Amino acid sequence: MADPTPFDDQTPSVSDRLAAEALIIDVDGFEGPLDLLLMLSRTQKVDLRRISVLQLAEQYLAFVDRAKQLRIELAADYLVMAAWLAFLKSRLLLPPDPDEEGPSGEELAAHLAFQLERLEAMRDVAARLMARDQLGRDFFARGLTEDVTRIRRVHYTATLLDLMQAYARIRTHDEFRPYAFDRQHVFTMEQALERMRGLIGYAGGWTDLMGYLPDGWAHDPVRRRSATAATFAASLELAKQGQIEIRQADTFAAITIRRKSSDRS
Amino acid sequence: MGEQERMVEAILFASAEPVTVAELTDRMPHGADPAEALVHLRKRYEGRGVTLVRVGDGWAMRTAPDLGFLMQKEMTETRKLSRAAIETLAIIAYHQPATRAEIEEIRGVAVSRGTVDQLLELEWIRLGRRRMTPGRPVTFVVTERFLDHFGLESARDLPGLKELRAAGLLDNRPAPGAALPGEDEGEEMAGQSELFED
Amino acid sequence: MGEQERMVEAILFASAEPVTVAELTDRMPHGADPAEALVHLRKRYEGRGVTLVRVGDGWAMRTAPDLGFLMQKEMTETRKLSRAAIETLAIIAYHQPATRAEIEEIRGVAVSRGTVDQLLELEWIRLGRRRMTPGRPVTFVVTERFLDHFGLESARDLPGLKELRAAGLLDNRPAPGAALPGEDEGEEMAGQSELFED
Repeated sequence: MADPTPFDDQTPSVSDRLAAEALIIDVDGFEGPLDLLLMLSRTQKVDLRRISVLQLAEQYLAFVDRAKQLRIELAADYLVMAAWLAFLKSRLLLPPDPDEEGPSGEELAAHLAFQLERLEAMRDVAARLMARDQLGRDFFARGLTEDVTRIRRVHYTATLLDLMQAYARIRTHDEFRPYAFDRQHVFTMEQALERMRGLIGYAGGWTDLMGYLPDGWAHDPVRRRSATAATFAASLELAKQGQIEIRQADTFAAITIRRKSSDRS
Repeated sequence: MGEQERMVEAILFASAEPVTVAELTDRMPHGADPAEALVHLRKRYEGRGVTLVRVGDGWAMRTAPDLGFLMQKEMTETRKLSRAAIETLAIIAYHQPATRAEIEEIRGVAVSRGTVDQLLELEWIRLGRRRMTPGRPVTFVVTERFLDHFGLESARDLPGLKELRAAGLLDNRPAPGAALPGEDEGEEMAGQSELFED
Repeated sequence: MGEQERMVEAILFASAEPVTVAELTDRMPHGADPAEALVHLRKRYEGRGVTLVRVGDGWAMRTAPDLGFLMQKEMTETRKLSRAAIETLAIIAYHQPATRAEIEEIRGVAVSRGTVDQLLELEWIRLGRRRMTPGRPVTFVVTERFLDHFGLESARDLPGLKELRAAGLLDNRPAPGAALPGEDEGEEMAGQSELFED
């Protein structure tokens, strides 16, 4: 910052230079390139709608140049904006190329002016909003609030139908359902377990599993199948619980079980 | 309304605690006379939804005592009776007087204390006479309130098994090949209890 | 003073938060018409130390703003909002529902997570519906608490809203060339943020 090297073609006055440096030192204070552009635009002292975007682009590019000279690192988005403004500048200066697609320089410039105007408008209303009377600062809510006590009352209901369905459910000893399938020839594993638990104590050595089928279930094939499956499943369950041992000498041979001796359990 | 009265009103409104006259004098502009303003304010709030009251050394605004009911919010929640409760209730209704052991036997599971308590609280059941059996267990019977709630004249009006079936509520598996048409009801019932109660 | 007016007065007086007409109806005896009582009450409190204000769907009692100087004691220290937070808040209020991309486009700089979090924490903004554009971005809207804090009846009463709208400054004007006709909004936004973010 020692040499008063001119950065533009004309030598700046001392005050200009101080202003420029102040600007640069302030760079952290800017909320991005658009904010910086808005600040620069103020020096034009015109309505943002009539602003010279070309002039603004030059100001911005000069700012970036100065920052480089002063070896101030600018965040990448400031550089992206500089590149874009350089592009815009060329579009604004060169006569439009009829073959080129995309928006014209004027359209881009108009949009930038719109963005600046909108940002300024938002700044302005934000300030007006904050200047309003605020709760807890200018006006106040009730200091001593009275809470509403909530009294909760639970009202239980049941209809006669509920009652009758419940009773029907119990009488059928099963979940009441409109549809039920026939379980008359089904011997459940629970039933088998119950039966075996009672009997296993009395059986001394290895006994054929088929001997545990309940009375009246051994002849009818349908009943026999169900009872066999249930009894077998129950024996596995008992074996798993460590109460019995199971043995089968050969494939399709009779399955025999015996109580597991207590000293080993 | 005087400026001072407005000030007192605002301070008392915003303050969490009663405010003394000295404090008011402190907070208000020099030369104010809060005592006088308080007199006016008190009169102004007479008979209103909010009143100006003296609390100890201070003054405070309070909602009118007769409007206290507005500060309560009653919430009624309607809940269905639990399955355990409705089943227990059904058993008592159909078998009354019923002991707890009987209920448990019919349901096949233990009856929790909470379930019985809930029914007692609802006043749908009450204690009946003790059963003259060993241990002299208490029995439960249904109440007037129960009959009222379910629109029954007496517990005898409860539909029987036959009617439950007719209503489709006891839709019990006409087991293929099992129940032959013309089989008499009594036997059928017996068959059922064998099958489903164990 | 009518009984209903007293009730409304008491309820509003007791609450620090705005109370809606629906809530008033709920709490008052059956058949009450709080809307009418509110009209009378509002008139009654005109020019007083405490006033009845409308906040969104609710009604609240608040001290008159010109008496704020008396309330040193009740003043709540509010965290100073950063410039970014204030601007973000204003953009959401004036453009709501606003997506993060829209906020960033207007400010020309990325919105930090902390800024949005701070506003959410203050309960001045909340999430609105998702925008039905690719990526279904969340939107932000201002809350009733925001209205209450800034003494606004509704978001329509924001200062300068009409002028901004008339000047076309609240239009969602796409960057030229960024969006070809038929291209959808999501891509358009992406095009714009490319400009100012990297």
